[in-house]
Amino acid sequence: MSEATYIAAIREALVEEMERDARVFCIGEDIGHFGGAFKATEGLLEKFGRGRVVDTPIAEGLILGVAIGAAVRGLRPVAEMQFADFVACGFSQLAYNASTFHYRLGVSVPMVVRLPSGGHVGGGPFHSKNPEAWFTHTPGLKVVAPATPRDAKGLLLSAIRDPDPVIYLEQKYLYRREKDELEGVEAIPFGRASIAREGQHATVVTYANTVSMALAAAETLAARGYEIEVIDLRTLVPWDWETVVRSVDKTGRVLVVHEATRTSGFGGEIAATIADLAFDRLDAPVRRVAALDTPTPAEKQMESYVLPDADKIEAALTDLLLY
Amino acid sequence: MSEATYIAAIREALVEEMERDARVFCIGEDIGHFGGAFKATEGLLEKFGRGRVVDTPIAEGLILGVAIGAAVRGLRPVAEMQFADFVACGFSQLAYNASTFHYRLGVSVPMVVRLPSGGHVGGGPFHSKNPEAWFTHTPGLKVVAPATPRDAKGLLLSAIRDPDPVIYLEQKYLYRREKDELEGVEAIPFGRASIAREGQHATVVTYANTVSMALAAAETLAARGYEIEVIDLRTLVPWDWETVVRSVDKTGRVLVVHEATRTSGFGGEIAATIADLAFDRLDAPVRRVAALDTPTPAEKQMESYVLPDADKIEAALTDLLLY
Amino acid sequence: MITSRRIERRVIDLYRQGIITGGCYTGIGNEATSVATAFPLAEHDVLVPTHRDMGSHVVRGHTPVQIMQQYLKRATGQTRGKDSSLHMGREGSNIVGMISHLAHMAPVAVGVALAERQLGRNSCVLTTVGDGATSLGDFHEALNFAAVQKLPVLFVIVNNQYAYSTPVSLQYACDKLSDRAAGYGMPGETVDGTDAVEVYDAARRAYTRGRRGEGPTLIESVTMRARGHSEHDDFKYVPSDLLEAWWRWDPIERFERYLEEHHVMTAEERRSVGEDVDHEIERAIDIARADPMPTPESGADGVYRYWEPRWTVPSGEDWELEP
Amino acid sequence: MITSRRIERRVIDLYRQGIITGGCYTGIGNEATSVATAFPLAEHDVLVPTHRDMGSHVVRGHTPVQIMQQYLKRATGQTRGKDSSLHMGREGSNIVGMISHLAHMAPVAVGVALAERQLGRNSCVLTTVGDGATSLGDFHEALNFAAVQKLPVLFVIVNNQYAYSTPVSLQYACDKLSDRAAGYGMPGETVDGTDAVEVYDAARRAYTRGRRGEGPTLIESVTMRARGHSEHDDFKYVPSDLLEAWWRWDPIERFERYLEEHHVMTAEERRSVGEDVDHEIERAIDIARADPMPTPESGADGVYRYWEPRWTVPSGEDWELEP
Ligand SMILES: Cc1ncc(C[n+]2csc(CCOP(=O)(O)OP(=O)(O)O)c2C)c(N)n1
Ligand SMILES: Cc1ncc(C[n+]2csc(CCOP(=O)(O)OP(=O)(O)O)c2C)c(N)n1
Ligand SMILES: [Mg+2]
Ligand SMILES: [Mg+2]
Repeated sequence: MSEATYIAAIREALVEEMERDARVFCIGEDIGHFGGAFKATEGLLEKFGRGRVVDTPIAEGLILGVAIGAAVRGLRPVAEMQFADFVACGFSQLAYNASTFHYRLGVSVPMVVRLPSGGHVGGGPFHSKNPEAWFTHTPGLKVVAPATPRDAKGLLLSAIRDPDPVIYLEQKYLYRREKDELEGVEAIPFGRASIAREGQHATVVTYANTVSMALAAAETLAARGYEIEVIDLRTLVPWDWETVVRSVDKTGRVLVVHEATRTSGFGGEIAATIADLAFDRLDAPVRRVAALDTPTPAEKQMESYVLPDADKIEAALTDLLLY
Repeated sequence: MSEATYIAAIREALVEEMERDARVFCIGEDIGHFGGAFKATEGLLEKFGRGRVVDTPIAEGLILGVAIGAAVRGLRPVAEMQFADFVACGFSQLAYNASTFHYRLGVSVPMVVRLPSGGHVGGGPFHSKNPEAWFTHTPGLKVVAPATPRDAKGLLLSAIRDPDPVIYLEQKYLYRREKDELEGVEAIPFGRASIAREGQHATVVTYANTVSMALAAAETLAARGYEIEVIDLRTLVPWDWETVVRSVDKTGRVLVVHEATRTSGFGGEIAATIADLAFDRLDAPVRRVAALDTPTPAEKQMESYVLPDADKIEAALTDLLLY
Repeated sequence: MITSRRIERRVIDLYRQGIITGGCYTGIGNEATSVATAFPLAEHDVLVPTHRDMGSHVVRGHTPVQIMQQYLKRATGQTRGKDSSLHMGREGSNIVGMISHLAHMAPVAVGVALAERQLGRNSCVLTTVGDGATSLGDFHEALNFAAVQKLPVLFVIVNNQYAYSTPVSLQYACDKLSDRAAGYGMPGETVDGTDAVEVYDAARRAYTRGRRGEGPTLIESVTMRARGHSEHDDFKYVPSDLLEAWWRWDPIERFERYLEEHHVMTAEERRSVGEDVDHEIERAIDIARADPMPTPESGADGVYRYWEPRWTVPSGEDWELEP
Repeated sequence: MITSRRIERRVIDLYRQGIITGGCYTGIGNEATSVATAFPLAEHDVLVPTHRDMGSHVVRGHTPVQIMQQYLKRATGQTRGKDSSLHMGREGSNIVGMISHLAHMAPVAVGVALAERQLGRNSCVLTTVGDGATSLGDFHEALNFAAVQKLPVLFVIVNNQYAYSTPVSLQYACDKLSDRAAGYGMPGETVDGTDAVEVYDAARRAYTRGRRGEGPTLIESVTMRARGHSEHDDFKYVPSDLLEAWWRWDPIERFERYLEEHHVMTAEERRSVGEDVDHEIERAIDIARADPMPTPESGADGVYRYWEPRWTVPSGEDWELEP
């Protein structure tokens, strides 16, 4: 049995769902013969034909609008943005059209928007976005953010099957970093965090890119005698507050980590919620580690300075443990 | 000396700045002869001519892009969106172009985007948005949200003079509700909250529409012997955390209130920050009152159910005071 | 046409009486276009209308009762008070409900056509925009992609001389808006939008082409917006002689003359039809007014098609961890 | 042209050696258009270029040293490592720096022209997009408004047959992209983009019209992208005979033949110019390589033109309330 990368897992989920359900199709820029900028759709055109792998002109608002139109007619479009950054060009279709359809008219909009997100790849200010907070603040959208190849596959299966519009944040940084055995991966229900590492001294709540960084920090701290629990939320709307509160019951200390910029990021929501729900159980303030409030600089060392990493997580945890 | 409404205060600030500084001009849909959907620019075309009151086709991305172009050439555009909701159509120009210009190239982008925001006016899902969290999460933009006619004028003066792009959230609900004496209103520096009411039992941190609701709730609670401090942040990026922390020093209890939907709203940022910075000074969890996580329904009673109001603030404060 | 006109006359009455609230846009002056473009659609064809298309709603089977339930924001209305006016189109119908953001339904219409083709149905799609909405990029993106994909979409531009207060001279600089068709590689035609027969013929040609696989068509239908943008608007900006001149081209009177001249219907027969229609409308108003209003709480319903209760994050006092 | 070509050849070398990182887009094949459209610009005219416009950057005075400092992400580069490649254009220059989001500079160019007019300068503006970027709504919005306002903007479409992997047949369905001009009410022309003289003449005509107040012009310049989208791209999707055929139309060779035939420059003179250029480029590379890298910390600088330290919200352990 072979292991697969994160991007291969995405492709595998697409293929399986397209084989299983004739309503599923892909739409985006350069996704046909070329297989997409990151090769997520490689070979799909040959396999499924032009009707189900639809190459579009460069127009993100169009792609999203077309996906909405197809979804309300009963198809299950999976739209690819070439980079998450470009979803900003079609923002209104998600923020007002896809997200309100069911609310207004009871019409289901089963679409998925795949967003190659995140930094640590030298992408600079226009190819590094972590846009989750734009969508977590938009009722009517669901938002998922897998951190491992297995979750990438399992969450994409569920996203495609979900009757609501799902924003699927995939991490360019993770595309080819690690491999998982994908055998037996099923659709992963939304709203269930996974405990990536157990511990009793402090809890890290995170998702996507920063999960592996948090695990690395936990590893280092383990050598110093601290057991850190790392919770990978996996889905942000809905998010699994229960698992987090349970963990805080045990640890009394929480660090929230994400790669998106700090101010008004989704970490604020998590931290505010936990600080409220677990007020009596906290031995220290809920802290956050996130990117500095800047665009993402292109030069690698500047980028590292601005983005979170294992060292910064470790430092923040150390502070927290000594509080 | 006459009193002026919130919308008149906006108009007055525009006129004064346009008279003072020939670089200032207005751009938007229906802002010329018609004077704008809400009449903020009434009479300006006649006064300043077509060169400085620029009616555009319906294209929000265009308006914002043109404003950016004019701003980098040294003018000071004030762009009007007909409703805040439609800024979503030009989101990428703000999220990526205006906000990164100075960071990338050291080029100043002195523009203001006026966003008629908010609910309680029966506007339904497409004319009721409180979009601040889209922008507070975008480094490079400043965000202001006046709650009174005086602040509407003073903050618009500063916004126009500011060398950075400023998102100016104005509240439709407040346009014609209350009047202030505008005599002597000067530019209000960003990052300075105003204490709308002093008190020692609990602090409400809020801005825009919900300031008057919080004051009403405070009034009711005063009759029951509780003195509530109401802090009107006035500007969100930057925001005046110091004034809030100082207040918490005194009260030990904080309620964060805004009209935008709750999840991932700017209230999460405020609550998370206060719960961290004031951890030792809090006698109760930092709570939030915000809109339910839904689009804004059109029918009035449904809208009232979904949005915050004085009663809901009072109920949450009561909970908090008894905690 | 007559149903459309008479419903809208009553809508205006009800608006003036404060029984209908919110924006009140009518298609008075536009009936020939709205009705005659929808008339040749087959049952399985799909309508993606805009805010002045009462005519096509009626043609496609929305009854006066349904329309009044919607306008009166009754619990029995299609959007159950969540949205208003012509934002109609429930699941399973061949009408896709619009959002307010102009031109945003154009890409959706293209998506519908794409889906219909994929589903093996040879359906045509009719979608309309105003002269103002042509300025939005979304419209451009939709036309272009429909042409590339040779999809059977009829794009109708209702050029009624104004977009809110903005005359066409500030909206675009070409001679005819159908001049844009060549730039997309599709046929374009400008028709007299007050002449139902001319519009009908043009629309039928477009559908025939579409069904033959020859792709989309652009029709500019020239008419006049006979009233203000919304009923609150006194439309002083429209020169009165222009308006007067226009009334001589009232599409309904023209069509009545046509019917008479061609001996299709006598004045007597028309009177009797008119009476039936009026009767039906009054009945519809009575039914709708007797229908219950939606409950306030229902404002929070239906944001998602699928949502588990445990996914909702608790706020405030009362919550327990599930066992 | 020769400077542009030779710089880019060296950029490719440096990219292959890993000295230049990130996306590596070149304008090889596009020199005639980029140079000849910029050549007739007056000093005070403004250039709003795109990602393959090395040619116009050079014409407008960006030196090889500046270019190499930028590409090598040096502290001395225009964006100081924050952004990369041709995203150049500092304050005070008559070049406006681009963002990656395609077509987003088109409305900005229109805004520049509007500002120049308002400032009483009779400046023309040159802006370019690719065939792919024409599909974005932003381009449409910009053309339309420039025409309405009769602004002296030259819009150049560099039709180089591909947008990333997407051939023009999937991008649009019209014959010539200049066919779109009529739909905006502006003149349009398709020129041979490999013939510098033809391009130059067309551009000059456009500027003359612009200066006379006759408004914008659309030029489609047909050429070929001689390399992959970015240097990592093997462009297998381009049929090899197409590429080979194209090299016979290399704009530089054509122009050299022209110079020779018209006795402007002998082969000998060209060789000597070429040597000077090469020498200058090598010197520039040496200078840039010797220049310091930006400090990591500078990645957080300059997000705003004006920001007070007290506005920054503290995070983590160390903070004190100001007295
Ligand atoms: C994106 C967007 N911007 C602005 C508006 C506000 N608005 C609603 S209708 C309208 C005028 C539309 O004019 P037109 O397209 O000509 O249609 P008409 O009302 O004349 O039929 C405007 C500006 C909107 N709904 N959407
Ligand atoms: C809005 C947006 N979508 C997608 C991209 C990714 N992208 C960068 S260049 C490019 C192709 C551009 O093609 P074209 O406009 O023809 O210019 P060319 O590169 O061929 O000169 C794409 C798709 C982008 N930069 N911006
Ligand atoms: Mg109109
Ligand atoms: Mg190209």
